[in-house]
Amino acid sequence: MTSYGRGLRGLSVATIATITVALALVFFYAPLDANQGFIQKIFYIHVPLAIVALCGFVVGGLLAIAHLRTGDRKWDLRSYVAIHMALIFGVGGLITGSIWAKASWGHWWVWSDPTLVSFLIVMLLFATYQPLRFSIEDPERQARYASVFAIVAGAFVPLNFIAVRMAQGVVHPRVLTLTGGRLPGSMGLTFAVSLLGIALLYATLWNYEIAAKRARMQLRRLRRAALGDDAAGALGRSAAPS
Amino acid sequence: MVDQDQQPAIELRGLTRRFGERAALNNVTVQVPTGTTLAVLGRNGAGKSTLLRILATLLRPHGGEVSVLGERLPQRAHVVRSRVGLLGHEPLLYRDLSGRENLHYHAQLHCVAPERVERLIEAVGMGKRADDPVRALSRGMVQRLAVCRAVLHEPAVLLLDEPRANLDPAAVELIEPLIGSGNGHTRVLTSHDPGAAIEDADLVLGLRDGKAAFVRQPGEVGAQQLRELYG
Amino acid sequence: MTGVFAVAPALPLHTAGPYVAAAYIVFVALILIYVAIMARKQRRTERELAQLRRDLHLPDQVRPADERAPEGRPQTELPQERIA
Amino acid sequence: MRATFAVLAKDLRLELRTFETLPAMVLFSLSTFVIFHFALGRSAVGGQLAAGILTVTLLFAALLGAGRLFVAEREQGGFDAFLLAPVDRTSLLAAKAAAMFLFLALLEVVAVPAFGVLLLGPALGPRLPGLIAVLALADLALAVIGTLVSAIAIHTRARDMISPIIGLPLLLPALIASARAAAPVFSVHGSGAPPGKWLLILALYDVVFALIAYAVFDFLLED
Repeated sequence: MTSYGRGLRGLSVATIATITVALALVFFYAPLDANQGFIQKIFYIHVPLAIVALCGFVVGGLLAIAHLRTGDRKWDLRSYVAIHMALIFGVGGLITGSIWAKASWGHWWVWSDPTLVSFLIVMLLFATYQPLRFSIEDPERQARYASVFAIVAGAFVPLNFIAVRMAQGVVHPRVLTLTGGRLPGSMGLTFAVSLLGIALLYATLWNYEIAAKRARMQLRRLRRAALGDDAAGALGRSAAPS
Repeated sequence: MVDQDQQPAIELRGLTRRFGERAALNNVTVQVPTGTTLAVLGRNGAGKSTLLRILATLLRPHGGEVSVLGERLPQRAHVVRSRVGLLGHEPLLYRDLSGRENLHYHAQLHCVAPERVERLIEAVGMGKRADDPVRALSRGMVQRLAVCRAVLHEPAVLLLDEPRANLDPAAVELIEPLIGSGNGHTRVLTSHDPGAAIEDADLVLGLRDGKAAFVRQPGEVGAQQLRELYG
Repeated sequence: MTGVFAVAPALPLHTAGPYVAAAYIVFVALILIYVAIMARKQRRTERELAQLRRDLHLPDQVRPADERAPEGRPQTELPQERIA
Repeated sequence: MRATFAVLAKDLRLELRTFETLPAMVLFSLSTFVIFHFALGRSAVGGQLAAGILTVTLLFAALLGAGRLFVAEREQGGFDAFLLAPVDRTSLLAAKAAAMFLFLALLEVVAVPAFGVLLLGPALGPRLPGLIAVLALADLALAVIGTLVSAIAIHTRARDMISPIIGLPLLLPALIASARAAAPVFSVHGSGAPPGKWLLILALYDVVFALIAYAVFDFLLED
């Protein structure tokens, strides 16, 4: 084996084990919610997905800072994959949140819920990340501009949440408050394990994606070295770092 | 400050610059002594303009060492910027402003006294048309204004990309004192016309696909070398 | 659990069940789609690797046993070994 | 500072020669008011609705103007000319944001009275001081984000599309804050002062993004 995806096996095993335990806890251990009943089980998948997605966006911004500081394009690749994976997790968070809203409140979408609304805004902003990259041909400029975007958008995440939360009443099921206490211990444990599972999944897929991208880049480089510039073929317009 | 008589004005060692995966300049090494002229020859896309843009601090080098007037690039770009003048394909003038307004704008950016703008406008024979918007001027007049812009801050190093393009002989005569070889500038020059460029030069660099094909004295550049470059 | 939970009554299991199932299915489906896309990219990488090997005239000996030759290309009759 | 003023003066002079940006922003705003009149089927609006219409119109007009902000620099070599000068690169950001702020202020000098005449139910006069406070902070946000987004978009192929799709979500918190702040000002039952909470958020937003723009702008110019 080459160095691609070093440590990926251990991470994968840990992820699968944690998610299995989390699912078992969700369905066989955590008590039924007194008010919401069975439907509250969505909480254990929806909230971790959303939290991990938001953290992924912010991490993408931090990695972008490293890229601009060092000028090393590997940081751009990492930032790109962080945001790319966060977008996928975010879509999961939005859909599961929408399902929960439908079950609890009878509507697929609820504007009065600031967390849902700010999450949508963040998703709308980060959804422009790929079109922006795609629209810049020179790979170096692409990397640089994408990093600038990632930093600005990463800082936008917390600010946006403050603004939207203040704009609306607090409606979101505040199962997990900062002060804690409201969540019964068994539910808290289940939620913590679920969050850990989703975070590990994010880390695994992030590593996997990086390994795959690096392998492809290496392949291109080999083609160039072995067969000359022309053999490598024209670099297709791409949103991904190359 | 390093003594410039000792040190070459421009020193490139293994200069490399890539655009994406393509190397526009590949391991170019050349030294240009102070006060002399380097002519850069090569086909379109050979890397001539890239070389000039790197020396003008508009592009960063990706590999090798570049120093201009003893200052390393890109680290000391802010120092180099005030001492080099670039005359490129684009005049770098706003079409909707007059020549005078354009030059005063550049004078402000470069901390140059406004009187110098007026002197230069007179020197290139643009006194009568200096208040017309640039878009109304002929290519030759625009080029004359662009020359003024390039030498506005009295740079020690001149980077000239086809300086005589679009100029009739009379206009060439006018700009010659500003950018010609007789006034002590260190110059890097490219030209469509290899013959004229070689005549003007103290040293000739031939570029082919971003690599230095040769660095020779003008007298040693014969038909065979030119065939190598353009053939 | 106060606030909205108070106004949103607990749904009976047979109503709530499909929603919960849907949410978890969305999660699984996203992962599966992701894996499918990655698998396709992986196949493309493998194909390009094989192409490079052919271009370099290397013996085709490190091909996974189960890989079929791309259409229109003759399959060489070399011993096939799995990647170590 | 010297360079900032030089670039700003140049930009204003260019605008004075071409009249490319400001008249377009004004016309766009007036047309939008007419469109809102027909789309909503209302001849007079007040309160939150009035605040929303005004802020949305200004937001779109700002994005329209931001799209033109760097066009002359790109098409006529202004970027290179600026980069060749031994000046601080963030002075370009400062100058462009200042130009954008001035354009917005001038736009509002025309558009706000027009809004008062065409759509606003309650009288505009007594509401002006509160409105000016809100608009000044909102303009700052529009100028900073507009400049930043425009600088990002100018080197992309689809720049006319990139700048609004990035700019709109990025400006949403500013829009929320300014619309909420302006709502009591336009209240039908006597004018209220803009709530300090929203002005504070707007100011916070201005400061944070001005600092971020200052930190990242260099990287948009470097080659």
